[in-house]
Amino acid sequence: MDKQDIKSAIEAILFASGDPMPAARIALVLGVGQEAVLECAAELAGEYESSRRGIRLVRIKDSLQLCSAPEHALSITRALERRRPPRLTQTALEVLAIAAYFQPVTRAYIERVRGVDSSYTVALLTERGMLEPCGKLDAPGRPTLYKTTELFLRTMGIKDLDELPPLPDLEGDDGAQKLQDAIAALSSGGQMCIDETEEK
Amino acid sequence: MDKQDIKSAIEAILFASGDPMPAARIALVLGVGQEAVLECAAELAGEYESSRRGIRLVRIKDSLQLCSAPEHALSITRALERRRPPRLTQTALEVLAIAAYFQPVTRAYIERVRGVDSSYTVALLTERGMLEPCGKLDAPGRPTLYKTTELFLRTMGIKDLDELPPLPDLEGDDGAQKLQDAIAALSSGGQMCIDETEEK
Amino acid sequence: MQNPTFHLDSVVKSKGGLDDFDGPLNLILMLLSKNKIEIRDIQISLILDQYLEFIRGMQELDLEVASEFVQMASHLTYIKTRMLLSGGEDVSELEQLMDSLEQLKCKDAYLKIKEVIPQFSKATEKGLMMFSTPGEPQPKYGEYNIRHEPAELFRALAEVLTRGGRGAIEEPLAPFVPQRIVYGVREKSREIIDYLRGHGEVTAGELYGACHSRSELVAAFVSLLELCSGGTVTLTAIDGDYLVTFTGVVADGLFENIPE
Repeated sequence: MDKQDIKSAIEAILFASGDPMPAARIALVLGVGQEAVLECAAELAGEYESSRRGIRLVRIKDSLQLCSAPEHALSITRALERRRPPRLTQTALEVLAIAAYFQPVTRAYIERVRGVDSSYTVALLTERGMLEPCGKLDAPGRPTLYKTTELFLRTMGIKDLDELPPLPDLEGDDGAQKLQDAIAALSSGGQMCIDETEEK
Repeated sequence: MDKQDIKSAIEAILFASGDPMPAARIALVLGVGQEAVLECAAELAGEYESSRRGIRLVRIKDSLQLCSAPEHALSITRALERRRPPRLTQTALEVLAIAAYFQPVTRAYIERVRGVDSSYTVALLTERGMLEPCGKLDAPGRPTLYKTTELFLRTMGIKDLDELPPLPDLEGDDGAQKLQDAIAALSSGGQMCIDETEEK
Repeated sequence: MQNPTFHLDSVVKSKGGLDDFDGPLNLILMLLSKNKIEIRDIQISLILDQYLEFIRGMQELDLEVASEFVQMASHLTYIKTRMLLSGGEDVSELEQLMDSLEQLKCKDAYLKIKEVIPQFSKATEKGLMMFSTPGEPQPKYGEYNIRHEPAELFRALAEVLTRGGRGAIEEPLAPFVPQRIVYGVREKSREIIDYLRGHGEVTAGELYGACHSRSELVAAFVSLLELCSGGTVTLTAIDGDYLVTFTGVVADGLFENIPE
């Protein structure tokens, strides 16, 4: 099976599937290695972009999926008489971000961080396939745990959670070290204030 | 809008649609003439073929549709296969037996022999590729005639219908007894397994 | 020192300025709240060592600073002891502290989340514009791959024959060629009239019982209705069945008026 065959088969399988398909499964079916599939998929994705094609190939974790090119979104929604997918609201983005960085999370945790009721947004995002239940917390009431989905990764344009933008460290240095320093400062009889400890 | 833009948009729209889409509709959405759409679609279809792509663009009257390339059908089936079909039920075996020995048969004929409604089973066996339509009976209502398929032969471990053991004469009241005798004879002939039948 | 009091409220409230501390305890709370260290992980022995050292060397120190450390160390020791000894009961003050810490951590998490929201917003804007395809319909099942013996076909046929299915027994697979099977209402009406000419009457149950297929049954039922409305037969209720009696009247064009 040469590269062109593999690319062609990947395209056909992904088109027929519609949903993300694990590269391992494609590899198994085609009788080639998973690495070869991922490599061909990456080449294919590059070709789609460079030849200004109407479709895109995205990788989500170790799965592959075909999507329409974003620049044709308006034409597609018009042709299919679909509603334009609503932009994610500030609230939705916050809920998603909390779930993304701290998952798995309960609704109560999201509400605690945000300080406001978020049940509607959690339900909405679950319905839109951005969040999904992933078990129950072993705590009174056994609340549902949520995590973000593959669709979320695709929507963010990343293939894995570790590609999320890093959360800023608002203080920017090591707390445990700071505690040590503080104690050391105390031992030597120095004043306690953050400027001083940071200078050390 | 240059040709490449139109092609790209056609690809994106047909991709997102999945179903056939009238060229006129695409033309309207893109603000170009229907002829231009059809011309670009024809070029696109040619490119798919010549570059050995995994998808094909087909024109059905004045509608366009994307589909997977037929040469990848087997890979697609394997990749998307979810479940193994369950074992044939008694009902299914009855219908298959009647069809196998008396084909081509109509659904009504099967029902008459079995004495019960068999429409569901006939439809199911057709869907699973055990029965296939093979024309219409020249009678009022022009009912569909069915025959058994190659898959059925494989399931029975034979290459040709002739290899099925001959059906005893079932006329008269002792038809059932004759069948029992035939079954006993078949059973005493040893286990039926792929190797033995293939030796015959 | 014998009875340390933990002024929780003032500690929590004083978090307004994150970059400044009222004392060591505040610093520790801040660090805990930053998720940098867990209160459970604090090494009490380390603090205790230094605590005892401080007590020993107190005279030489600036008492004001030393007392802050002593306060902090003793509170931590107190908290830790309560945690180790409590076994779950009556830890309201501790719970309150943990709760406050949790709240601080949440507040901090929220601040961080807020920082990345613009990036999320930008990233998803493009992502939301990408659509998937519904995919091509696939058969629900893969190809059948279980082997069957021809004897199973015979067994299935034997089952049909012995089931007592009327169609099978009374008309034992005789016409092994496809034939016209769909029953017409006109045809059935003629059959019924012929029968009634010979027998005069029959119950509806007997008529239905003689039917071999579903389509014949439907034809018989519709025929009875047609013949009844045409005045050819009368129906009389008897014992939960209907007696069909021939009136002898066969109107002109009766069959032509019956829909096929």
